[in-house]
Amino acid sequence: MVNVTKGILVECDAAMKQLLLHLDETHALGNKFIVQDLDETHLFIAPEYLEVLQTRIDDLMDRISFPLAERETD
Amino acid sequence: MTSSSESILLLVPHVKLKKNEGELYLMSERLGWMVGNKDSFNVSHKYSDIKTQKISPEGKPKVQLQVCLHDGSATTFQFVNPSGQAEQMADRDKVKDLLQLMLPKFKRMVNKDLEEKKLFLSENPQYRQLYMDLVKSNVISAEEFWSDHATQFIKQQQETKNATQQDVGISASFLADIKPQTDGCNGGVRYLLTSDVMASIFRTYPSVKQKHLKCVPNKMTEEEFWKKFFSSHYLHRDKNINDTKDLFTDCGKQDEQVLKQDLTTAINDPLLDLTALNDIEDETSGTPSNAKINNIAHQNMIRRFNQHSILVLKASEQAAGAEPATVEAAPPKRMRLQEALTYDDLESNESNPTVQLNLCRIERYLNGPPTTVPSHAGVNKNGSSTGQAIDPNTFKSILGRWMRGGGDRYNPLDVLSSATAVTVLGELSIGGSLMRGPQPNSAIHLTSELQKELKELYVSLSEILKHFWAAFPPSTPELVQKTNRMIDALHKFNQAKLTPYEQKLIQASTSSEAENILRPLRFQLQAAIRKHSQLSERRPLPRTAVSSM
Amino acid sequence: MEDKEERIETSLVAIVIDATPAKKFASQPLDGSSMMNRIFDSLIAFGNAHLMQASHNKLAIIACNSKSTKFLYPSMDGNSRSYQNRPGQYDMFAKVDSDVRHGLGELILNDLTDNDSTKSDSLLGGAMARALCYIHRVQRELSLSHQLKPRVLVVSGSCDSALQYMTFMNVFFTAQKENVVIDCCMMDTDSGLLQQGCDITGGQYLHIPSVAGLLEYLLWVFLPSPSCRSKIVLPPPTKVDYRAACFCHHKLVDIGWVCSVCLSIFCKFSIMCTTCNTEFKLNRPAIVPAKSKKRARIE
Amino acid sequence: MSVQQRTLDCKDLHEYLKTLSATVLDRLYNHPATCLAVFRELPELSRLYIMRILFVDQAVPKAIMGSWVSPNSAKELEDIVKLLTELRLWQEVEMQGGLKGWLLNPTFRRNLKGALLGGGNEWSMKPPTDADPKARGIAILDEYAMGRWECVLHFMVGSHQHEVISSDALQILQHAGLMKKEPGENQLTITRDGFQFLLMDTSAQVWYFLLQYLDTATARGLDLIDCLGFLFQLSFSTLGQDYSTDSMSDGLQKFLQHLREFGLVYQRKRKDGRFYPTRLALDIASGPKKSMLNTMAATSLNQSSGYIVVETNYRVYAYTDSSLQVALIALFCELMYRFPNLVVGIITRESVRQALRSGITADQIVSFLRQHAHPECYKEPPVLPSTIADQIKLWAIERDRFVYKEGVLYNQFDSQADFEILKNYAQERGVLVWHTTHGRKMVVTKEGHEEVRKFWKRHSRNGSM
Repeated sequence: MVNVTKGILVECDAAMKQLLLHLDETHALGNKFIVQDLDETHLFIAPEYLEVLQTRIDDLMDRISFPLAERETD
Repeated sequence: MTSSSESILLLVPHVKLKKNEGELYLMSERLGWMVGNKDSFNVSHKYSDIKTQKISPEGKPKVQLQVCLHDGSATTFQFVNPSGQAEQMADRDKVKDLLQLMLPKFKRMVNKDLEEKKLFLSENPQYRQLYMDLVKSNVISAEEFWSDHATQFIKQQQETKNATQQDVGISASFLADIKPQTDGCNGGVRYLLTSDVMASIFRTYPSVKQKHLKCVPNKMTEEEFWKKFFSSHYLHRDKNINDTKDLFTDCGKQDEQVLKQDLTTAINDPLLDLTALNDIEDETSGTPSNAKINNIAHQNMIRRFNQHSILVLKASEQAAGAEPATVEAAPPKRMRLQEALTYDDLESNESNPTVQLNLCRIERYLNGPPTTVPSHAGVNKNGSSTGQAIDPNTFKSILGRWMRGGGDRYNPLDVLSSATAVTVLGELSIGGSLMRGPQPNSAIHLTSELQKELKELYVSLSEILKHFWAAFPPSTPELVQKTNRMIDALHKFNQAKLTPYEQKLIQASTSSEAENILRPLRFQLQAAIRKHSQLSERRPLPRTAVSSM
Repeated sequence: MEDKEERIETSLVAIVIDATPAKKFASQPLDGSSMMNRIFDSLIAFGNAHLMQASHNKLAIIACNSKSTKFLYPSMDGNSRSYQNRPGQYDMFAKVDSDVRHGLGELILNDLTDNDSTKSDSLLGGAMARALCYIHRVQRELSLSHQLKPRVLVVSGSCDSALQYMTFMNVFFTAQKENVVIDCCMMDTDSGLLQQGCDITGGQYLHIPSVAGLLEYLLWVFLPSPSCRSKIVLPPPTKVDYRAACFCHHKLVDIGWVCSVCLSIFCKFSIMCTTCNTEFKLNRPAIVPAKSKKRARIE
Repeated sequence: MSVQQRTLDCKDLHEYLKTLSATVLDRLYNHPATCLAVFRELPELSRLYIMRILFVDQAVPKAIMGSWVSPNSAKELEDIVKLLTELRLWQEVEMQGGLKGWLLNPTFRRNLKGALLGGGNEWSMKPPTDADPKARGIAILDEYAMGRWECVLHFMVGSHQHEVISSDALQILQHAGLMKKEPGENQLTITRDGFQFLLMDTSAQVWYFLLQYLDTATARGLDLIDCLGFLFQLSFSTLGQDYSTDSMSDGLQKFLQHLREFGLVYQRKRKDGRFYPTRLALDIASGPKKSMLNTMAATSLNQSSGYIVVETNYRVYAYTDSSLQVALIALFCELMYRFPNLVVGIITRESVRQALRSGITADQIVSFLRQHAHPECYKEPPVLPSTIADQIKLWAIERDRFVYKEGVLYNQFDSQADFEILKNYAQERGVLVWHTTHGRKMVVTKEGHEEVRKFWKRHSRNGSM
């Protein structure tokens, strides 16, 4: 019988996919969230983890970007 | 074809070549094959032309030997000795062995020249292209190409010939290179002296060479001599001369004399003082200049340096063709001093006197050429004469009406009626009266490789023509000979290269276009041939070259 | 990544009308009115057609005859006369129409006093120079967000005047330096100088066979902007005769002698340059005099 | 939740005309103003073609017209042909002798030639016979126009100093999707499109706004053709010249009142019998494309035309005191200091990301900064330092490294055939998001899932039976 699962299809470039796989193995978001690894640039993940994943990615982006305009005030 | 006067190394009867039987001769430089009753060789190959030789495999009934030449062609000889296959095999093997002996000898000489040519061709592509065009299509023969066309190649040849070969000096570290080998048993160290090392020692220390000649055969063995040499002071830096017991001390003395003698005669450079043996005090170093420490080691060291520099100067003089030693000392000295003192960029450049320009008739510049008064001024295109002056007030009325916007009868829309617009449209579209003449971007579209080929044709034709016209006026017989050769080359060029290219052009575009593309080429060709035919009529030439186009 | 900030292209056409042959054209009737009417109407229509192409296009019309040059549009005399436009015509075009009619008429009328006006040369050089000055002024005043693409269209019927050779050349080379394209539409006669001008500045030279269809010729060849002309097929460039004239006989020479000091051109060799009086010292006997003697007899 | 942001599609004049039906277009070409406006929007080559056959009253064979263009720009010729046919400016006609040719649309030709030389239809707007006793200067017109327009923008931004705008304007804002009424409160809140609308330049905003208005025009009982014709005439009117209203139909009168409210037209009193077109009206015809730079050329219209100076250290100096401009700047910068006539802000990654999150695209920010650049910056181009423009775009790209799409995964199909059937079905329905044949997996959108499931049930029931 055909197996049907609800979730979020994530399309990204290969580098980012590896990152997601890494996060998945190390249970960084609590536990495994990737339901199915579809192909080079697509992943199928559980819906409930989307917010957590997005914030995680955002602060990753923050970490790797340095504040360009130095502000003397604060 | 020279007959078989050369020394015959090997003669093999019963050798078949392409169905007819004859003898195979192997001479000192050539291999020839001749049918019995003839006196000159039907086929002859220089060993230098032969690249390789092949023999038919064992199992084959026919016993054959194939000779392949450098330009790719090959001839096969079949050995048909009536006394049976074993004999045939023996004949063939004899020939094969002899060839194997002869080929490498010629090979080295041949391919050096061939290599050079290939290298030259690969270096400059335009010559390779020229070679391909002219020689491959055998418009002119290969030697001719190398002899006169490849001028640059010939220049290169001369350059390498007359440049004196600079002999390679000895590497300074030749002594250090002698590797000590431990013979493993009693810890003694053995030096292996090769003949090269000995040669270089002799070159650096000529006096040691004489010493060696004197004492090696009779007084002491080779090995002893070298042992002494290596242990002697002579070799080492300090080289104190007065150590009597050392075999090589007198070598040192000899060097001394040579040095003194050189100082006086060989080097006459006023600025160079090779006799001073103490350091040139460096003002800044602060050492008290007057306290002379005659430190022997320093002086020795400086003496060696001076000696070394003398050797270098002598060597450079020899290389520079040994200008006559008898030049009088004065001018070079003044000249050298002059050279050391003046710097030309500090010269003050005096400005040359300027001439005051005064022009008297300025308006000549300002006026342009008087325009040719239009001959047809009287009547313009549509017939009505322009000259007839219109009286002022009708002109004023016409103008007034126009200024008021043309009045009521005038309909603004008929500034341009549709009919005139259509006629103008006809004139200005393709093929219209105004559109004739060379369209800027309608050049004949040749495909790129056709264009490339056209360029090559131009290059090769101009090359031949250059040599043809260079031989003008053909005063000497050689020149006449050359012009004939060139004319033949031109004809062959025309058949071999021009006509096929024209066919290709005709397919690519219309024949008329092909015709006017090739017109300049044809024109040059015709000019040369016409000139040549005029010459040949005026002076009957030995060779009756029928110049047919 | 960063897209180029493109600026609006504003094209400016300065039409220079040579009014001296007006009398000549007025005397030839055409469709109920004279050829002159047709020419002037066509020019006005062409000016408006250019303005019609884009909202920010600019136009300047300058007329000249043998006595003076005058700015017809934008009219410099300031009095904004009231214009009534024909039914359905756009106001701006109506204004251009009335200004040009009025200005041109005045220009021709006030020089009618001496009737041999067609003899002296028309001040075309001066009019072109004024056009270049106007272009320069507009270029300076234009805001930075616009990029001006100026060109000059010379419409003339009279032949060249030798006296204005130097002014023409100055105008052509200034235009080339300011990269202003000079086009030329010639009626009746050909003009060597204007041919050279179009060739130097890369413009289009056209000698039209008949005046009746002037507007269609203008719309066809001179309306497209220089950048667009590369895309369309236009009449082929005319062969320009750049030969120089010798100073002594004012004759066009292919090969001549040039004085090395003052660069004046001579058709025959002479040992002294008549312009700057320098003698030419030749070390070998001059073989040329013999030949020139023979030719001198023939002339 | 889907993070795909839909950019505001503001159509330019030609795209809008293409949406109109053929009959409407033909009737539109009765107004010389419309013909002129449409003609000016055409690319240069097509304008040249039209001018060449403007005076030729008969059809011109295609072959000849094809030969006018040099061979290497043949592709442009095809574009011209497509454009002119779509706009019904010319139509293909069979000439005698079997040749195919193009014939210019007669009404278009008559009116365009009429506009050039006169003799076409009348322009309906006529200056009044008597001069206006209280003539209005251009400055007052500008100030009135900007005042009316900015109060609409202020309303969108939610700052309430100016008086409330009319219900019509509200209705259009809602219809255009720029603002939406949350079920809870009564106030309209700005939508994602609203932000993008704010960042567009004035004449593009006006053009977009009017297009939305024209969509609702028929509902208000206005004749679309007359309104459009009137609008185009407005765009060709001369600033500062008053025009009489007596020859206008009452539908147009109503339209005029709405325009007056939006600031395109100035009337001292409703019954004044004359009106003055403002600078906003003049920029209508050129649509969003070129007009974007026009306002900068319109020297002193709104002091917002050139007030921003962006430096390479990401500092933004806005010489303005209008709260609208400050609100706009605040959309993508962090404001640091506020002075009477100067606002200083910094473009930081966070501020830009916050703008991106609210739907504004990087290009819009860059074009807004470039378009409102201070005249001083024009001295040495580039107006906006290229590092800033690139950085903003990099921050934008950084965000969409991931594209999330909700969906349902189907895998472990029994047979390849089943997979194919279901895939094709989903593809027809347009709900197939992604699929891989060899892996026999496919993803369908959440909404599409129900249909696919029902289809699969039906298929497997009769298939298995």
